[in-house]
Amino acid sequence: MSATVGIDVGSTYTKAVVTDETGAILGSTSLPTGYNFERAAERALTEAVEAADLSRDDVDYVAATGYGRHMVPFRDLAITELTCHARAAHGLFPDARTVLDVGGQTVKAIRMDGLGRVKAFRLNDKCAAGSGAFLEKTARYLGYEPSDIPRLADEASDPAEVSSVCAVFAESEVINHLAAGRSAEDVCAGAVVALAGRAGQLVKRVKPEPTYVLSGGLTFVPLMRRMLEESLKVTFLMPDAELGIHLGALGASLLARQRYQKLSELSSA
Amino acid sequence: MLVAGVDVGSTQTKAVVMDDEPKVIGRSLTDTGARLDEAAQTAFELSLEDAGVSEADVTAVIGTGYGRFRVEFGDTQVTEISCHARGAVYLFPHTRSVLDIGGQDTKAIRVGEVGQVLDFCMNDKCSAGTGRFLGAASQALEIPLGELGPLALTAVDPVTMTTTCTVFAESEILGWLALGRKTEDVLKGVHMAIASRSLSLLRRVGMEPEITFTGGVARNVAMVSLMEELTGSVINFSEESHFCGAIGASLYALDRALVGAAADAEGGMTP
Amino acid sequence: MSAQAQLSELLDGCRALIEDPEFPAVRRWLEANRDGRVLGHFQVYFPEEIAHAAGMLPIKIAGGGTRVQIRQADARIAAFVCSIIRSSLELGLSGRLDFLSMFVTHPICDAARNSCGVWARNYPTMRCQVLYFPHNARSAHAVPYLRDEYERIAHIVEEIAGRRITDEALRASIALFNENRALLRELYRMKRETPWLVTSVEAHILARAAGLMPREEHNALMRRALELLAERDAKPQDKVRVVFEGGFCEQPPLDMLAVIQDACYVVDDDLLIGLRWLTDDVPTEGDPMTELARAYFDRSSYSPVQRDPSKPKERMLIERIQSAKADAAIVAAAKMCEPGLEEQVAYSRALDEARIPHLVLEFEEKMTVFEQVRMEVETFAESLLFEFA
Amino acid sequence: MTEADASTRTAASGDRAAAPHAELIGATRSESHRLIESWWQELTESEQSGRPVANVFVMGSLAEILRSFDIPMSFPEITGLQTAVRGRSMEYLLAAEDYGYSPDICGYVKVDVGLHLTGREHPNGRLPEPALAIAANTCTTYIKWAEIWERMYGCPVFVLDLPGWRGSGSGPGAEDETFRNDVRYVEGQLRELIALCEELTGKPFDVDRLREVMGEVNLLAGLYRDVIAENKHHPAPFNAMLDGINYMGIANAYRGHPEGSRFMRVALAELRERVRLGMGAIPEEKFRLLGVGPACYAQFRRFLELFAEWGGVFVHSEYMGYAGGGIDEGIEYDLDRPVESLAEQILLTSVRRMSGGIFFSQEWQAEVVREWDIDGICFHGVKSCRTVSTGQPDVREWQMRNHDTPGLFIQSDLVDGRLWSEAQIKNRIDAFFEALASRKAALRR
Repeated sequence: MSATVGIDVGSTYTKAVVTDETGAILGSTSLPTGYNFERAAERALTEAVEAADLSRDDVDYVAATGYGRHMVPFRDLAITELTCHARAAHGLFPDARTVLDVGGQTVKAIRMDGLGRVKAFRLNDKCAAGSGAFLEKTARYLGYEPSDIPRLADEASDPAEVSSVCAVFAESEVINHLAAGRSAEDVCAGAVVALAGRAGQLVKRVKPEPTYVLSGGLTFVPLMRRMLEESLKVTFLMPDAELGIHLGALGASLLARQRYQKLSELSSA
Repeated sequence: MLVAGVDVGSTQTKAVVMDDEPKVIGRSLTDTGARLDEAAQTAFELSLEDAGVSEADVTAVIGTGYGRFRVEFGDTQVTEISCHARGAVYLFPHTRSVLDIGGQDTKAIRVGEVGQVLDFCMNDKCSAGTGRFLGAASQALEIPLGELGPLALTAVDPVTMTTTCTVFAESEILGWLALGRKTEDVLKGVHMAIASRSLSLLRRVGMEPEITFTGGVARNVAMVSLMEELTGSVINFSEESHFCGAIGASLYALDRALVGAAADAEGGMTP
Repeated sequence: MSAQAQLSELLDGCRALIEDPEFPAVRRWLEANRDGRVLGHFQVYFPEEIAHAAGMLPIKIAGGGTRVQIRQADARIAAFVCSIIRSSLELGLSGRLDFLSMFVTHPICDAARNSCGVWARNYPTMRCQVLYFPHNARSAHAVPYLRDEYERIAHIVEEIAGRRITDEALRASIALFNENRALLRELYRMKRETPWLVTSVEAHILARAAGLMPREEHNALMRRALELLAERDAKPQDKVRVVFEGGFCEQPPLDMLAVIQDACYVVDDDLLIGLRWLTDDVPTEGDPMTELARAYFDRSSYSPVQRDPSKPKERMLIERIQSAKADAAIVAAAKMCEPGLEEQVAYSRALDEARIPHLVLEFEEKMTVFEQVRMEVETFAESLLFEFA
Repeated sequence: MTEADASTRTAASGDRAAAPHAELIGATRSESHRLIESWWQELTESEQSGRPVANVFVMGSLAEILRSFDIPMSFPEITGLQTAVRGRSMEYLLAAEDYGYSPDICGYVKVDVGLHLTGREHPNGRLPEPALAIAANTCTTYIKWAEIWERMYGCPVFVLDLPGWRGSGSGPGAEDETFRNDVRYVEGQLRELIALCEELTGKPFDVDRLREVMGEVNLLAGLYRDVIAENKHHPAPFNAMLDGINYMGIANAYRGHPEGSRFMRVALAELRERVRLGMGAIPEEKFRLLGVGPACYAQFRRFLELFAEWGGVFVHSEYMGYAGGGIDEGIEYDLDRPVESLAEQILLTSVRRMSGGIFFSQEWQAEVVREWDIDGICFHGVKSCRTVSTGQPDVREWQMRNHDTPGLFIQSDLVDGRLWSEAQIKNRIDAFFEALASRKAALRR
């Protein structure tokens, strides 16, 4: 059995995915990163291989990605999560050409070719950073948990306008909507609408082509997807929630496979 | 005669009841939460309880802070700039410059002897939310807000934090930690960033001693010692600093009540 | 000491010099020249020969980078202004530029023009001057006007230095600076042809040192550095060759250049283009002041802050990419930099048409966190190198 | 400007403005509406007929030369402002940002680029393609802006170098040697522009037509100065940040055209009638303000309300100076040597009002505070414009330190509503007026 592993060392969670020659997922795991990136990567590899009931020497190639990709000494290769996201989206949806990832700190828009190779990408500029964190803080100001956001956003009747791009001022707009007596539902929906608007603008920057894939932490809010589809006049394909978290690691594992095959062809030729 | 001031801040609401000496006879501190009007009402009632008086005994109430217009039971509103100025001079009569690092805005005020505002300036756009630097540090380092100051004082080789933008404070803190810098050195760097920005604001209004710290950050020992070092003058602060806005509001309420009483004595309408 | 040890000592010395906001080399010069006078000049280009010919030391003031915390400048400068304007003013207000007898800025952008008013209000005794470079470059009157403008600055310099600027002295200075520019051109030839011999960070350090020390010392230092670099035994790596565009005024932090050079060879750039503005020798015969003025137009590079219809900027960038045999470009701009950000769009559109892959980046001189930049640069390099990625 | 001069001036032209009747009140606004309407008509007709139109800017439009060739002028700053006042600027900003322009650059540029990218369909009509662009260096963004049209349409771009204030110390006087060199350079450039206009229109330069246009500008500038002076009265008859915007718009669009001076006379007559009746710009004038920096046009009504609620009125503004084309202190063109005098006066107004006047404006502001009896200065910094905003905190502190004049510092943007933070701005404005009120009460005691 020849397996390859992709490890996505994020600043908060580390994910690992094991795939076989056909690209099928054999096992995966997710655990808090903590302070030591190397130990987190090591544990993620072991857990994923166990989940695939394989042994360490079945693994022929390890690709690391994410924030701590350079701090995984046992890796064969480090690849950025943008490249991995594109490859994973291609793996799940072969005719995907545009990926929008609405994550915690940054929003990423990627255009790719028929082989899942990155052709163009744009990230939010500095002033529009901290989008995910802003949504969590909005929930806390409203006296709710982040998990309440989907329900609140859906029950809104008239979303409050949050026009500021800067997360600091968007937050004070939320506070002042409350000061003016707006409902928690309208304020929460307003925050989601603002984020969707900016993410949609980013997609336009990469000259997008159909079909479209949506991923990232903020997709757990249905209103986010509806607003994006409305403003861009497209429909998004979405990996299921569980797989959505592992996109980076899955892409790394698929790229590890491609790299391993290329090297074995070169060595046998 | 009794008066009251209610300071509805973005995170906490403070209320104070005063007699006409004037002296503070009751105070309360509650979380603001989503319903600002309710927070104002609750804080006011708790301060009455603390003073052992009832609402009827209070002649005038003034609301201040961002939520001042939600203090529906108040007679009128006054901004927290005017209130922090008045409150600071009440607490420390030789105050000539006031610095309040709040959750949303940072304010530097130059004041006259009776607490009137001579000049003031608030943080500009890109350095808004300075007060949240400490919140970001507390979250990133998982250390309670109150312990940040003492720990920062133990620093030996503080980092130089150059970011002005609060949104990036947390990632810059994590960046320094990832490079292996000691926690207290990073923390002192955070305090230096806040202190240097506050210094800029004080310079915009032409600071003169004595300088008085008001608002929540006043109770942070590292911030006080840093500002004393940078300004070269003593910084006044007290446990009451947190209530400075509410105290100022109640002093304005007292002015209003006294003017009202004088007018009643002459039989005229209050202006 | 081995050649390699000498080289690293030389480079470490240069790095320490450019990262020290106290300008040690200037203070050493002042100790050696008791009544020496120093002229500071802001970005982008300033005809340093004029100051040198009167015995003054011209120094490039180009921000405080990550070493200077802003404590006073924010009291003077509003938000939404780039960092180099803010930190340069901070260097002044904090007393680190107390040695300056004269400070010259240029109408390169609205923030720089406005900040001259701030300098003048805060330094009533220091001679703050604006050298008004023309933007109507192809007017028949542009060269005579610029000659008169150089003459005007020269008179103020003579008054401060207490020494007349003779034609001979000016020609000698021109020859000295011609040599410096030639040495910098040699450094950039090495970057293009053998980028594995000198990293992007090392080249930037060597070039930047030119504006922070007497030019005679820098010429000697450059000759020695070029010899040692040539002897280096480093082997070429499989890296993308890119041109970095966008460092004409505010400089990207050294650590950001380090992140870029991990993934690519930066085979040409416009970093501190002001010190290499004149692209070949200024003639040392004829009227030196006129030759200097003419060279500004006819023997010069390009930047978003010089309008010259005979130098369309997109074409000049594509020529720079082709002559450096680069595979791609990084088109960067400083946060809040109006001219830089506007040009970024023109460059990006032109490179799309010329089918030259490019990465659009944003930076600030005071950045210390490079997580996002590293991800973008590596993704860009990966998309070019690996056929599977 | 004594009463006698005013009456002789109005009597001499003998039109209906002299009669002091109620119909004068409101005449200015309907006149400015009519004139802006007909200016737009000329633009849209030129667009259909293909008549060459020049894109120009308020600081250094060189209307004198263009009008002598009968070349209509489009002002993208004014058309940009109009989209914001009608609440339509966001769609154009987003179109430009989708094209690649950064959120950090000038909002006027992005609104204009957005218009060009979407077929030049402006709420007021269809904008023509520029056949020529004139960009003075009074704002370096003008030059980058003109380069965008150069790329889009290949139209010739004429950059006018107006060497500005050279630094500390006073500005140049007419006798100063540097100034003479600069005048020679500017005159040389104007003659090159005249040659370019001859080529563009196929018509020879007509120096008498230029004299006629420059004579009109002398008249317009004198009247514009008188209009501004009317606000020295208590209460001030017009709001410099509301009516002043109309006066500036006409002063630019009709610079050198008889309708320009005729409009100023109508305005002057209405203002004098208002002064006679004691009619202020706002119901109860309590605080007289000097405005430094433009208003926020994306929230124009709200911006003015926040001041009017406290009885605050903008009695003068730096904006009416530089953005009115630098004629707020009148102009005396010498019609015997038109081109040379044009070079001299354009340079002087640029140095004193449009470049030096913005960066070294502290003395001018202090004089206005005395002459217009000003209570406080409102410094409004806008992200879009580093020309006006960069040094504002320094000037604010200078005024307080040297003249004890209170200054408010608020920030938002010209046309980008995303930078308007209502709560923060209201908090600062309320605090400023509370301080002004206690200061006035202390003076009374």
